[in-house]
Amino acid sequence: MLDKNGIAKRIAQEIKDGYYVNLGIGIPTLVANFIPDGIQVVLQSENGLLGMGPFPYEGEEDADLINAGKQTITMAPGAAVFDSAMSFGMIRAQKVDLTILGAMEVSEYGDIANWKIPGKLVKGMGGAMDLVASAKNIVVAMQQVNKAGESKLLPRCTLPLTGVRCIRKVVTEMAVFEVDSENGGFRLLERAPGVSVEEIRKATAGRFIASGDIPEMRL
Amino acid sequence: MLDKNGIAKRIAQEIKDGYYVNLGIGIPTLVANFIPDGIQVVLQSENGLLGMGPFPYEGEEDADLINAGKQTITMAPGAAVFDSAMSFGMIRAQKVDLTILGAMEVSEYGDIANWKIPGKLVKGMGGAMDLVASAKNIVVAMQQVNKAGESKLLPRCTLPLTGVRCIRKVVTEMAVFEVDSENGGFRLLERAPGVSVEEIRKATAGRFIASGDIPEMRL
Amino acid sequence: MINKVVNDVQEAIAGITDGMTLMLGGFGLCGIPENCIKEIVRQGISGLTCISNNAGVDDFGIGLMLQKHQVKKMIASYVGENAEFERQLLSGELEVELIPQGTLATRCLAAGYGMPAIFTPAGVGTEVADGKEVRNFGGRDYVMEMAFEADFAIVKAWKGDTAGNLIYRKTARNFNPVMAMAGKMTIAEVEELVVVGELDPDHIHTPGIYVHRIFQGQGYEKRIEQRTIRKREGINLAKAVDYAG
Amino acid sequence: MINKVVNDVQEAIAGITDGMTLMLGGFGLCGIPENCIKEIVRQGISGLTCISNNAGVDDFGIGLMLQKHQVKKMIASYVGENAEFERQLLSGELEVELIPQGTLATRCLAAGYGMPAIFTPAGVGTEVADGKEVRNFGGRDYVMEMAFEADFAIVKAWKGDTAGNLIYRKTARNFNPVMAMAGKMTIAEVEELVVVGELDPDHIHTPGIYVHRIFQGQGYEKRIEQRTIRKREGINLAKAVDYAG
Repeated sequence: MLDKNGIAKRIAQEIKDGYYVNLGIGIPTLVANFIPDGIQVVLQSENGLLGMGPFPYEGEEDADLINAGKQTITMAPGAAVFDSAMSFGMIRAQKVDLTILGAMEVSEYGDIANWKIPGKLVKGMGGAMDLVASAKNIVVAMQQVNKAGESKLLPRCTLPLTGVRCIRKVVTEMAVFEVDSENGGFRLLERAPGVSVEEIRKATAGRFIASGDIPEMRL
Repeated sequence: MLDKNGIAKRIAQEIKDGYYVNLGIGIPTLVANFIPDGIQVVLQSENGLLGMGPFPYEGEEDADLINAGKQTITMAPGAAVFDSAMSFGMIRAQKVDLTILGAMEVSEYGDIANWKIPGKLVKGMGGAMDLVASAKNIVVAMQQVNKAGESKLLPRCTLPLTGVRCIRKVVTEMAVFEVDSENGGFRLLERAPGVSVEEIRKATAGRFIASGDIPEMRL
Repeated sequence: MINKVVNDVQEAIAGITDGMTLMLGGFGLCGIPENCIKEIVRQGISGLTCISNNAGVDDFGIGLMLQKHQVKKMIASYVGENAEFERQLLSGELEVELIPQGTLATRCLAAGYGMPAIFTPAGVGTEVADGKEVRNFGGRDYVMEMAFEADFAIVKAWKGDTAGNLIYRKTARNFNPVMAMAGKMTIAEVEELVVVGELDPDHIHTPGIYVHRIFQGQGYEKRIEQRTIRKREGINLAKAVDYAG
Repeated sequence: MINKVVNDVQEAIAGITDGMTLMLGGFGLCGIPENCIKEIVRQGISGLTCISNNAGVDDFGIGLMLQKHQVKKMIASYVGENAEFERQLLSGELEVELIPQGTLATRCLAAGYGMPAIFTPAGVGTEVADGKEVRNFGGRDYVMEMAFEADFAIVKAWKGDTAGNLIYRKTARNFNPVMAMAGKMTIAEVEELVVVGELDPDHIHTPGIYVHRIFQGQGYEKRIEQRTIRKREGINLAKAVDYAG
């Protein structure tokens, strides 16, 4: 089983040289730490920044410089600031190459739910609905099962949707899946080290597809 | 009869303190010369400038600083530059208080034609269609009759339209009219010095409205 | 140049009355119009509909207005980090409309650019699209969303001049420029107010034509919501805490 | 930061082939991509559809492409000041679509912001609206206009950095930022190319994400179309010639 950093590390392999990447809050934020050396990426923060850098050194925090998670950050050389309309303009126009975000549920058709639990949690969707509706390349970072041991990879989402048929890839503590949004199904691509196909199958409530030898992740 | 400067001088009286004003090419451009002292106006140039100043001194022309008529200009203190989308954004959002432009024909319902003579002249509408469709306060500067002596204030425009029911006021070499776009008609407000109501009536092909004493313009 | 300067925050917010719709710039606590919010709280103007990306925190920003029950309806994209908000929402005291962040920004842009409606793919197939027109262009579905109408837009800029031209600083820009364009009446509070001619016309983010009143604010707290830092060299932490992502 | 620099104008326009649709920034002769236009003329690429506010003058700008009959169709708002253009138009050699200037700009913006269509009042009741959907919002009619699709957008900026960030100078900005956003592939030529870090992130007009290739242009002529001046003190001309209006 992978921990959060393990999931982030695996997702970092999806990043190619020259990509503009939008990282959501939570595990996706950790992905930045595992971007391979020599690969040039630009991180987009949807509050209005291209070229997010590391956290500031202590004492150098600037209240006017935060990311979409409201964390204090710095700017990388070559950064550009813009307003919220342009920020989502470039997202809608599919200029961002890769979007990584968390999810509460994903369906076998690539639907995603991550913004609301009726009567319980209503924090809002923030930029997630814009991102999932627009991005051509979305990877979801999530736990495969909830605390009660129930799978979050479902035939249909039970929670209010964030987006429909938009998720292409899911990385969990157990596996990497490709979502077959045409026919419906989670196609197993890789297993976490030491996790068997059978274990993954049991933790997948939606249609499970595994053919041939499924390799272990290389981390 | 007024000359071009006379028309410009009369139109300048329409400008109130604190106005943002867009001046078209030709006579409207001359209006800037007659803005009364003590009145603060900001001139908008639809290629992307608020705060147009006078022409530059010889030798100080800057190819990167022109107005919508492609003339070299300067910027007034407090000027702001923006792109074409924002420029027409503020026009559409009716942030410009007064628009002054020329016309080939105006109808008694306030329709205007000023961009095309089929088979003869096809220079294009530039920003005129956006301006007339959006501005809440448009004054037209034009000659009342063409070179053949025919009135250009018509029951209906004969040339392709630039905009429909949009013109509120017309200033010519002979008179100032208010356009009654509800019922149709050119309501005579003022006569040019020495011009009689009867002369103006003869030079107005559209419905002519003149009631009571019509004052002479004060220039 | 037309002078937009008002003397103080009281004069700036004059005309804001109970029941109005306000837009408030800022993202989280970054770039929020602190002075105007405090004065609205002080005056106790109520029954307000607030359009803002977030609702502040319990004791700052729009959170201050919520504490005093001045907000009837909140239109926002994300409203976490605010316990009082959640309480009012769940108890039914507060009406809330949650909309995607990009839709929020673009509905402001539409107002500022005189466009009555826009099309966005955000929310297609979700409850956000319920009751709205969905239209297909080039094989993709888009929701039609309407331009906002706000009585007042209140924004915070870094520098401004007497003609109302505004310059924002870093990510404190966020929603401020699009909201500045969208208000029937726009109030700008700035950290530094200068005379016309001091700002480079090429650097201006919001041209003064969109701003009706401007004043220099005082005592900015500029609170930080999530203070994240990395340690200086010598303490070799895992790279994991070094990156904001 | 991702490096967008190409070596020269040849490399910059590589991939532009006969029959493509190009957007070209500039207003009149102000802020036009002189280097790329010259190279397109030199290579004789033909059958082009050009989207640009104007069509240059007889011997400069897009006028050079017209002289060599490289343009099949011109989409513009104003095409005066060009005798060869008029000749080709009247003889039927050249297809021309004239659209309102604001519509031109906003159709670019729509493309750059991922919006398939926009609504504008410009052209309602005129031949511009013929065959288009007209829709009433709040008692006013608007024409629905579609976002542009362009194979290449070619823009000219003042300064740019190796990551493709662009800054324009004065009114040479005009259509360049909106076209930079609208191309499937965007080429930027700049007067001065600097390394990342030299441009203030708050001053950037076009973020590099919209720019695919950048190079420093050479030998800019920057022609002036209408040289208008006022005399210095001592020669007391009528105020009439003193003001640009």
